[in-house]
Amino acid sequence: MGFLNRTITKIFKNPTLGHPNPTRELPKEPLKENLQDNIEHIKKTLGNSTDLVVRDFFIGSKHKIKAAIFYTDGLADSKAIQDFILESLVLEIPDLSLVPENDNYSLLKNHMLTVGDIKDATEFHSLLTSLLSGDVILLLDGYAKGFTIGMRGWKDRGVSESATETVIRGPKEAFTESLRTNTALIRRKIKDPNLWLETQQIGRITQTDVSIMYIKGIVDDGIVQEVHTRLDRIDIDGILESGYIEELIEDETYTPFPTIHHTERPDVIAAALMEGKVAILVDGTPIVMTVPTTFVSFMQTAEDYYQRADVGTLVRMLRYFCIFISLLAPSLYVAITTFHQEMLPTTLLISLAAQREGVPLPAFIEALLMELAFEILREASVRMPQTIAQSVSIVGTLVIGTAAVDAGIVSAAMLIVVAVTAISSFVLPAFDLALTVRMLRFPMMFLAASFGLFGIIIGVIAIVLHMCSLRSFGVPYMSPFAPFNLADQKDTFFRMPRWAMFTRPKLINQKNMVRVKSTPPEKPGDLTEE
Amino acid sequence: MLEKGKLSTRQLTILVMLLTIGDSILVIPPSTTHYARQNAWISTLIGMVIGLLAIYMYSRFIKLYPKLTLIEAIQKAFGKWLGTVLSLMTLMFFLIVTVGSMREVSDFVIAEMLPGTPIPPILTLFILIVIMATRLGIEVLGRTGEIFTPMIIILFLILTVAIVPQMDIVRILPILEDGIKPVLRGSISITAYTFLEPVVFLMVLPYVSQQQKITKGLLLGCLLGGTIIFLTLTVSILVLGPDLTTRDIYPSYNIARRISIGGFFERVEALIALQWMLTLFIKVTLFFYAFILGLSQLLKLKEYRVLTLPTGLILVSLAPIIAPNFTYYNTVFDNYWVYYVITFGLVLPLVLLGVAMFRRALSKDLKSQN
Amino acid sequence: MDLVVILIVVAVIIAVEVPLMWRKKLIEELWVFSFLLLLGTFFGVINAFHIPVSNPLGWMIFIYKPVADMVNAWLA
Amino acid sequence: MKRRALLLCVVILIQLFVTGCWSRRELNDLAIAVGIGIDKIGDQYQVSAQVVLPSQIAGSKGGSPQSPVNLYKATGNTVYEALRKITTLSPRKIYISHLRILVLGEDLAKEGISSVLDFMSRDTDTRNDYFIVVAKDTKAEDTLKILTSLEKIPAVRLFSSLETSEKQWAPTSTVTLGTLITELVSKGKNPVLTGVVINGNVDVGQTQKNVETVDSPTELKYSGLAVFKEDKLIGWLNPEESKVYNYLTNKVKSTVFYIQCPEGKKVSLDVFEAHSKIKGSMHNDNPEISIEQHIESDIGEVQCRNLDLTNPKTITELEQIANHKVVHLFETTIKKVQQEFKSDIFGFGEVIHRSNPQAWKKLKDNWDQTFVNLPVSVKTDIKIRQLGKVTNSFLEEMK
Repeated sequence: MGFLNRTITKIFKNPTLGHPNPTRELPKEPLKENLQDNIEHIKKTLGNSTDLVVRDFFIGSKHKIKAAIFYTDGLADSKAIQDFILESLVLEIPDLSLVPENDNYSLLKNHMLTVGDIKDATEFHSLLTSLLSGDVILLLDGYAKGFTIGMRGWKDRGVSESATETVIRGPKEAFTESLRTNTALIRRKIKDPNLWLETQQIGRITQTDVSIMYIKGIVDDGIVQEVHTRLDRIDIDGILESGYIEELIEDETYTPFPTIHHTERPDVIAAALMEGKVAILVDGTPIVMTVPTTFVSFMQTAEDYYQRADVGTLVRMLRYFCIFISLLAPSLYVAITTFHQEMLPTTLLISLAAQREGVPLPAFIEALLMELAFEILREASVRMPQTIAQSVSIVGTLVIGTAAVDAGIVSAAMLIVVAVTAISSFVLPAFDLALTVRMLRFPMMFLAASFGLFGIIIGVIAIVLHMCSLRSFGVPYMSPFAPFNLADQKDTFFRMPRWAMFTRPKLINQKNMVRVKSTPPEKPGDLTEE
Repeated sequence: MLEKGKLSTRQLTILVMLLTIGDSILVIPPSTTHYARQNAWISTLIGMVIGLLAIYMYSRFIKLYPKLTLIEAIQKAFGKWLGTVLSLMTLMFFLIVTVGSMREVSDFVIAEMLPGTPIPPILTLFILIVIMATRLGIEVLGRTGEIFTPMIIILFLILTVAIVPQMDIVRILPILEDGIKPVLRGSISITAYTFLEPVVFLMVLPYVSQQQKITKGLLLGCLLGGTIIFLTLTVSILVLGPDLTTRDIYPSYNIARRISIGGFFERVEALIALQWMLTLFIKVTLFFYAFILGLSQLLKLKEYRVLTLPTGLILVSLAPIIAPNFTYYNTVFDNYWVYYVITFGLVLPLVLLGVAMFRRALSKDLKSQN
Repeated sequence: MDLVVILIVVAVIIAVEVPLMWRKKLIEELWVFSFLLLLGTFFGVINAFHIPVSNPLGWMIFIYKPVADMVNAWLA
Repeated sequence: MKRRALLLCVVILIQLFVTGCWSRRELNDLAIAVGIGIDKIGDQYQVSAQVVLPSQIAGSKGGSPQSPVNLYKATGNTVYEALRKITTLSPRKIYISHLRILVLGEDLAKEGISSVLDFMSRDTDTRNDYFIVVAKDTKAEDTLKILTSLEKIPAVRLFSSLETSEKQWAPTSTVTLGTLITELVSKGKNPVLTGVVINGNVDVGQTQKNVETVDSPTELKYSGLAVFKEDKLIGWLNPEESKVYNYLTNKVKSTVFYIQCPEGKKVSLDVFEAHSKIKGSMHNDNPEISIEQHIESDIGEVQCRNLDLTNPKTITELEQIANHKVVHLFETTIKKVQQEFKSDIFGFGEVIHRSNPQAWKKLKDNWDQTFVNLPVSVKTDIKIRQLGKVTNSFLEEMK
């Protein structure tokens, strides 16, 4: 899509592009011997920010050593600072040992600081970074280095129930905003030394932690490598949500279809990891992405695997059916009622015609209006606070629905069609796929309105062509349908019994295929023989 | 190489099948039944045998000209001048077939789906997806075929089963009342249009991933496609009888119209139309692709996608004027076009094979002499 | 009217393809491209002005008539 | 691959240009014709179309009780022309895809129907799922005027009653365009069509009164089959004979006929399965037809006092009587058709064609003469299976 790229960059050209970037790089200058200078310097760099706490004090009573701790209020755990730093340093110091001759720095480090996570900081940049991410800095007078003490403890939303991907059977927990908690949640599910975790900072200003997780030995190393290169390619001022990353690393930008799957459920991520996918976690968002992604993964929900196989299969087929309904229902209605009336049974035709008696608009405009109205309603009810949302939907149903029909502006049949479309678009488990369908519905309606079924057929062919051309991290998007792979059909249209899904998806990884070794359960023979 | 995509054997098979069904399922029943009357199904079988032989020949072809498309092979066999001329004629053949098929598309759509719609918009819409597919390359086309094939087959079976109640065996009786000749005459068209058009795959075979499995793939695809054609023709005779089959322009479409199961499963001709659009799309795309690729190979171009749009324009504006009316097109189609297809589908490859074998023998002799 | 449509289409095609070819210095392609485009426009114009084309497939009939007659005679 | 977006834009543009052109027609621009009648007036065709008023059939809001259908008619030199002329009367274009029944006037039928059928087979709107009938001694137009109850749309009523009567009683035959044309072109079989008659006064029939009373004064009713020679109506079969036709063409699903028991009273048999084998043969190059008719039936009603149904002999006896009756009926009917109409409606010619293709080549040209005195042998084999709820009739005990 070079063409579009060019135009877009032309239009939205950043005026300061090419100039040295606006953020002030912190100089990598070393710490000074003199404590006072250090304090001044730090205060200066942070512009006396009011949430910076500086407390200077003396260690020991006879030979006093001047020291100071810095921490960012709210990010560091002030209670712990009380107990483990101030108390132990100010009160419980065995006086004799502190003599100017010997190396008090390592003395403190080795014998007195009763905290686990201690690192040395020798220059301002790293020191400030860790200070701002919640660590405590302890500086001694007369030493050109200081301790960064890990005492991060900020207010943080506890692990709560999943809001968007609810299940009836299965774990309820969902990811939170803090990266650590999320990794912990995943580790809780996979206790395997091969579950590896790599973290890097992305974003010049935000310095957001982005980590990728995969199971060594299952994952295809090529894909891990690819993920690394794509992440390293990113140069952006800030990452606030996984969406930023997604847009920057996906294979194809100009496609309505999502090529990266994301979820807020740890169990889904665990399953993906065991299929040999790579998980990308971003600090500050409860959404975790997995690559590579195929189309089928948008049609699977966690619950398919917790229910029994037949139920799972049935529900899944329902979904595939619904995606067609929500994509084609309005266009089919338009096409058939305006071009191919001979395809309706006589009685149905008569009753439809009766409903349309006196409807002023052509069917296509009618459909367009109703779909539009519905989209508006949905958007409104999503953005509204819950309480108002309900009233909005009531207004919608009453006004748009009943009133419009009674007024004879739209036919009842059209209303039914729109309603069915809406409901079946809600059936799709992945919200962003539902969005795709919503988008594609309108061009299909255009085609239907001008070329009838012929147009619809052409449209469908075009969509399928496009989907077949997509790839996600080198894996064909439509696999295992195309290229067809019999072994992988066990988890696409159907959800085979657990004992039958004994290999991992072929196209995602080639090695370490074996998954289930247990054989189908045997029926216990008749116990009361003889 | 211009085309980077790779085609799996399964995809090859599927494409061959879809191409074989192609437009034959639409236009073959009347023209075959016209000569062979109620014995048209025999003509189909004859055609299938010849077709399988031809297909087998194609697979020999790729053995003798490894890694070469038809155009390149012609160049290699006949040298610069003669080669260029022959290549141009072959390309023209591809183009003409494409135009013909598109004419059929528009004729069908206007006759049965959108009466009263002018031709150009329909063809424009159609050629746009063809161009899209060509630009995406042969691999994507293969995948698309994989997606649609199950649907096509299932639909076909459902419809065939649904029409069974209206079949009447006496309609294909008596067998061979006027001897074999009419049957042979009928089998000419079906052989040409159904079983010789896979010659276009000589442009594609080099891009198949497992070269050794090509023969199997080709034969299987041809067999599947042939079976579907055979079923269609037999069913339309069993349901409509030879008379209506000849008189109707699209008999199989009328059959779909007659389907009525329990008063609710009826008026399903849209499904049929869907299948045909798909198979026609595959056929047109393959020939279009062959033309574009061949042209750029002949002229040693580095990039073939840029040629798609202007060629599309040519096709869209050529399709309406290739024949002033349906009758003219049909006459040519029945009487002369067949031999055109045979020339390039049967004769040309045979000649090429001959040349290759001759060369091989010659080189052997030389070796043996010294 | 038809002519206008044709010209628009041609313009769009040029706008889409030519700049890229130009940038990539695909000169031969450009020649072939323009030739095909001209051909297309020519046929388009024939359509637009309803210029009568008497029996366009005549050459095919001319070439294959003997064969056809022979076969028909044999299989009649 | 590149610039798919721009191509898309082009498509969308084309869309915007063409949306709402050409062949699109809104549902409420259609006049849905369910019945069409064709009459010959002079050398002009009169086409009358029965058009549904949807709001009257399915409309939720009940306005003034209006008739559920309208009848538009126009005359023209050709059928198509006449049909289009109707637009001068009706506000909407007549839409015939949902045609249920096509009524041909008797006078038209006498002059030949083939001329009108071509239009019906050529027009792209028409399907093959409507029935064709002949208006017996009346005009096709009138049969479409009669209002009917129980099924609001008269044409639909004609359609479904024809279907049921063929299944249940079998003197009628459902003929669609496809079969009719096939029979017209085939040398070895001539077509038949069911006849529809009007009992009562047309002028009463077309008013709302007709459906308000319990016993409608004017009724539409099927009676017998119209026999055609080539495409001309040449005579009528009465219901009994029509039934024979259906037996011979294997159309009988179920029917009822009575036989006389020894004492002269009646026993009615309920036929639930019947199929006939027609064999053709050449007997020193004269064609011969032999018919084997199998009928499976139950006893439906007994009026005879002393008839011992518990005794197997009685049953065989009854079967004998039935056989005789049916054979006689068959023979007389076939004779009548051969002598009176000289038209091979049973498709004996086709049978010969299939059995002896070579001989047929010689016969087909003057088949009609051959048919007139074609030897036909009838064998029937009637089985009586069930007795219903009781064995012997209570009549036996009554004194």
